[in-house]
Amino acid sequence: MYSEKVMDHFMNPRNVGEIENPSGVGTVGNPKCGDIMKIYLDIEDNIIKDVKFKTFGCGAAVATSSMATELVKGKTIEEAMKITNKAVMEALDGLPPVKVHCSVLAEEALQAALWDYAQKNGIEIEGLTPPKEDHDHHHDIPEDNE
Amino acid sequence: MYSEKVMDHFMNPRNVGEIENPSGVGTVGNPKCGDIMKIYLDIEDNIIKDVKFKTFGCGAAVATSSMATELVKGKTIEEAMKITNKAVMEALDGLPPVKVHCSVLAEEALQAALWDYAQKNGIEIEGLTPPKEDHDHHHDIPEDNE
Amino acid sequence: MQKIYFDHAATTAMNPQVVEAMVPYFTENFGNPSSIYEIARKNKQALDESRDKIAKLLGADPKEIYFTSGGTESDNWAIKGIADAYRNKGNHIITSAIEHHAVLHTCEYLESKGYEVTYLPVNEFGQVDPQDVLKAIKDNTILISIMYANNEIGTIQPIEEIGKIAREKGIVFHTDAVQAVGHIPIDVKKANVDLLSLSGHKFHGPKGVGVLYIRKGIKIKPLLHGGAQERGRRGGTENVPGIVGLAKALELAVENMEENNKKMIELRDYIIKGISSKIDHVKLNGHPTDRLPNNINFTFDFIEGESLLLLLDMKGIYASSGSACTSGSLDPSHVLLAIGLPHERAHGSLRITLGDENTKEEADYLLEVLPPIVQRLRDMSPLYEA
Amino acid sequence: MQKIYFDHAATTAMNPQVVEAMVPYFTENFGNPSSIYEIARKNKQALDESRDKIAKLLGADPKEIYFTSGGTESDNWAIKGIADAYRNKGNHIITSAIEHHAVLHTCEYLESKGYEVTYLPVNEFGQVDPQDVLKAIKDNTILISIMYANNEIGTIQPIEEIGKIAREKGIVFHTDAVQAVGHIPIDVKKANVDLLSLSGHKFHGPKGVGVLYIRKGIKIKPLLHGGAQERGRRGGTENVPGIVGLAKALELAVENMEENNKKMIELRDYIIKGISSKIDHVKLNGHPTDRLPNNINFTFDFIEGESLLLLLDMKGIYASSGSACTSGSLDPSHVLLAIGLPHERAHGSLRITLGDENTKEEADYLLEVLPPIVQRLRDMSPLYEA
Ligand SMILES: Cc1ncc(COP(=O)(O)O)c(C=O)c1O
Ligand SMILES: Cc1ncc(COP(=O)(O)O)c(C=O)c1O
Ligand code: FES
Ligand code: FES
Repeated sequence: MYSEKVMDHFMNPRNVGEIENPSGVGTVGNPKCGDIMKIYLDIEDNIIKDVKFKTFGCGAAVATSSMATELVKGKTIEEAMKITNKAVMEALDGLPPVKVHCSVLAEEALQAALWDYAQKNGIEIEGLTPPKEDHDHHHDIPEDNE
Repeated sequence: MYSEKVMDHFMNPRNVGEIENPSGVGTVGNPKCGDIMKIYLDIEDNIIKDVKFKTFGCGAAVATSSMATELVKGKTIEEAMKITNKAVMEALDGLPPVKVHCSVLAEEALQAALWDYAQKNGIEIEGLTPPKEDHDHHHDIPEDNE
Repeated sequence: MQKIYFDHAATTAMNPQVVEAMVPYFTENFGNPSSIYEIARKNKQALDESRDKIAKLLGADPKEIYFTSGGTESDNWAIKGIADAYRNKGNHIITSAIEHHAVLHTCEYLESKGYEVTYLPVNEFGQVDPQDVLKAIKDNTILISIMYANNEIGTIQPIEEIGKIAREKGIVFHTDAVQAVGHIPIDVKKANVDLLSLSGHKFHGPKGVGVLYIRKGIKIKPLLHGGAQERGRRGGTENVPGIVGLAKALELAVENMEENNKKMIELRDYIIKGISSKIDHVKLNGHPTDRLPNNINFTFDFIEGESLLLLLDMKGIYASSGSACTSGSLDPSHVLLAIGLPHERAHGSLRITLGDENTKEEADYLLEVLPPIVQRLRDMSPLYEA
Repeated sequence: MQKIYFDHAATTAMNPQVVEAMVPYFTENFGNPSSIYEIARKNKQALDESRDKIAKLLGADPKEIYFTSGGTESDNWAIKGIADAYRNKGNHIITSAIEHHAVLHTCEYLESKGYEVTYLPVNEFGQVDPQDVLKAIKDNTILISIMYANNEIGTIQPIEEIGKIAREKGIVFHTDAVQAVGHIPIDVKKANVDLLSLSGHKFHGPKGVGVLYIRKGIKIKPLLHGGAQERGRRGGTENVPGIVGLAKALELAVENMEENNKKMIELRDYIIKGISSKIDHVKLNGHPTDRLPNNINFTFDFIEGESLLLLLDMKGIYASSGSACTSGSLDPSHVLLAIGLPHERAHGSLRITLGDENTKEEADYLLEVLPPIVQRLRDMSPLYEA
C-alpha cells in the first residue's frame, strides 16, 4: 500500500532524535488517534542548521516526519514555510487516501516548531499561525459512505 | 427426488386410457394449478372389474394415478373406499413433501368416480361424501416460511 | 447414453480457465486483502485487478464496482439500499410483472414496510413499454427496476430508452442484468443505468459471487453492515478466489461473445424451426428478435412441464420448465401468465437455454426425441382430443 | 527469508483436502440443485450431505442449517431478521461493546430505524457478566446477541449461562461464533443458543460461504429475498462447491481439534511467556484462561501498531493489530477501549493468532526479532523515556 520511497523513509528514517537546547520545538497530534509528532529545530542566522524528530504513529507518520525534516534541513525559514504537506507527499511519491492526514501532521509539527522559535525570539514569521490547541484530526474513510 | 417405485409408475404407468360406458367417472383437480385427474371405473357386482385413468400433471400425479388404479382393481367398493392417499404414497415408497398433495388428488379422483357410480345407481356408499366443486389445492412450500 | 445440458440459464459449468485462475488463491495467496503485510497485498492486488477488469468490460469506473455473493444479493441490495437512502424523497417504486423473484419478492417485502410498488405489465412478447414507465412515474417515485433480459423467455427490454426516461426525470434506475451480462454486449453508460446486478455462475464463472454496479454519486445504504470492505459499503471478508474467477469468466465471455452468439443464434433458430414444424399445438414464448441468443421457450398444449422434463431427463436431455429457482414452488410461471398464457398452458412450457458447447447433433437428437415424448404425454392427458 | 503466518483469525489458507472435495463441483457436477434432472440431483445430494454433516458437527438438525455468504451475512440476517420478525413484541436488543462490526454496525443501523440497543460493558478480561444480561432485560427485549469468542483478544464468553437466562426469559439468543466454530467444541443445544453464525474461511474452508443456524420454531424474516432455496428463507443459487468445502473443512477441524489445540495452547503459552519476560511495559490483553487456543494479544506501551506490523512484515512475520477488517478505518480498537485501555495504548497492540502448522521454531524466531523491533520504535517515540 505504501510507495517504495515511503517504505525507505519508514525503514531508514532520517533525523530521528532530539536536539538539546533547540531553537524551537513543536509537538502536534493527539494521543486519542494514536499519533504524536515532535520536531526539534536548531536555527542560526535564519537558517535551519539541524532538525530532529520523534514520532509515535503509523508508517506514513514516520515517513512524512523523516521526509519533512529532510526537506527543511539547511533551508531558510521562509523556504521552510513553503514545505506543505503536499510537497512532503509528492517527495514520497504519494500516500494512500486514508493516510493523507499523516502528512498534514508533519506540516503542522514543523509549523509548531517554527512558531515556538518565533515566540521565544519575539519575531514574526509571515504566514505563520499559532498551532491549534486540541488538534483532533479525524480518521475517516474518505469515500462517500452512505 | 422421486423413489424408484414412483419413477417406475411414471415411466410405465398402468391403466392409462378410457373406459367406454363406464360405471362411474370422476374428474378432479383444477387447471389453475396445472393438475387434472380423471378416473374411469367398470363395476360389476360391487367389484371393480376395470379401471383407467387420464392425468394432466406432474410425475407424482401420473405415478399416484397409476398406483391408485392398480390398488383398487379387482377390489370391492368397500375395500376401495379404504385406499387413502397415505396408502398410495406408501405403496410408492413415499413422495417428497411438496408432492403429497398429488396423492390426495388421486384419492379424490377415485372417490369422485365412486360417487358418480353411486349417484347413477341410486345407492349409498358408507363414508362417501360428494366431491368438492371448486377443488383448489394450494401449491405451498410446506416448511415454515416466515 | 449421451448427456446434453440445455439449461445454461439456470447455471453453467465453470470454464477450466476460470478454475485455473482461481487456484492460486485457495491455498497460496490466501491472505485477507484488508491486512497490510506482504501476502495480503498480493490478494489486494488481485482484487484491484479484478475490479479494474470488470469495470472496463462494463464501461464503468473501478470505484463503481461492488462485489456481492450473487445476483440475489445484488438485487436485494440495489432495491432495499435505494429505497432506504431515498426514503425522504418518496416511497414509490416501479418494476415489471416479469422480474426475477429476487426483485419481485424484495418489492413485496418493501410493500409490507410502507412502500408503494407499481408492477408494469408486458406485451405478449414480454416487453415493457417505455411509455408505460413514463406514465407510471409520480412525484414520490424513487426507483425504477427493470430487468435487462428475462430468464425464462429471454426477452430483452428497451433498457436504453427506459434509462433515458429515468435520467430525464431524475429517478434512480436499476437493472437486473443477471441473464444479460456475458451474453449480449453491455455498456452501463450507453444503457443509462445507475445500478446493475450480475452473477458469476451465469457465464461459466463461480457460484456465490456477483457484482452490483453503483454509478458514482448514487446514494445507497448497505445491506450487509460490517467491516470497511468495498469502501465501507459492503462488509465481509472478500471472496478473492471467487472474485478473480468472476473477472476471468467475464473476460472470456466478452472476448468470445461475437463468435459464440453467431453460433448460438443459428442453433437457437434451427431448434425453434424444428419444434414448430414437427409438433402441432405449440407456441414460441418471448420476443421473436429481441431475444437472448441462447433462449428457446415453448408451450406445448395439453401437457404439463415437469412430466416433460422427467421424460427428457430419461433421454439424457437436461432442460427446464420456467425458472429453476422457482421449482421449489409449483405455481405456474408468473412470466408466462404475464404474457397472457392461461394457467394450464403456463404449466406446459419447456425452456431450452444453450451454451457455446452445444452442437447441431445435439439439436437433432432433441428434435428426434421430443415429438414422441410430447405425443406420449398428450395421449395420457384428459385435455387432449387426438 | 522464512515467512510465518501468524494471522489465522483474519483468514486461513484452504486445506488441500478441502480444495480436493470442491473440485468435482466446479466443472463436472455443476448443476443447479433446484433443478430436477439427473446432474442437478447429484448437486442436491452434495448439498444435503453437507447440511447433514454440519448439523451433526454442531449438534443441530439439518433443517436448522442455512447457508449464507459468510459471517457478515449470517450476523446481519440473524439480527435484522429477528428484529423484523419480533417487532410486534418489542424493539429492544441487548449486545456487548466488543462485538464484531458485523454485529455492532447492524445494531447501529437498527437504532436509526427505531430500535433500542443496550451495549453491555465487559470486564478487564473482555467478559460479559451474565448478571448484566439479566439486569438489562426489559419487557420489550426481543433479542440478545453476544459473541462466542472475541476476534481480537480471544476471550470466550459464558455463552451457556447467558443462553440459559435468555431461554428462561423467553428471549431469542444469537451468538456470533465465527471465531469459535472449528476452534473449540461447540454444541448448539448445550450452548442454549437459538441462532449461531459461522464463516468457512476461519477454519481452512473457502471464503464467501457461511452458515446461520436457526433453531426450529424461531421466526425470522429473510434478508435475501428471492427463489425458494434454503426452504424459502434465503434466496440465491446455492454455492455448492463452497458449501461442500465448508462442510469438509469443519469436519477436518473438529476431527483434529483436540490434538491441534493441545499443540497450539502449548505454543500460545510459550509465546506469551516469552514476550512477557523479554520485553517490559507490555500487557497481555484478554482472559488468561477463557481464551481461544490460538490467540495472543499484547499491548506494547509507547509504540503504535501499524509501524510494528510493518517492521515484522520486513522480517517475514505476518500478524495483525486489532481486527483486519477494521484496518480500513484507523480508529483504535473498540475492543481494547472496552477492556479499559486508554487510547494511545489501544493503538499499540499486536495480535498473533496461530494455526496448526505453526512451529516452536517460528515462535523462537518471533521472540528473537520482536524485542529489537519494539525497542527501535520506542527509541523513535516521543512518549518513551528510556
Ligand atoms: C467475530 C467475527 N464475526 C464476524 C466476522 C465476519 O465474517 P466474514 O468476514 O466471513 O463475513 C468475523 C471475521 O471477519 C469475525 O471475526
Ligand atoms: C434474472 C435473474 N435475476 C437474479 C437471479 C439470481 O441470481 P443468483 O441465483 O446468482 O443469486 C437469477 C438467477 O437465478 C436470474 O436469472
Ligand atoms: S498519523 Fe498516520 S494514521 Fe494518523
Ligand atoms: S399434482 Fe403434482 S404438482 Fe399438483
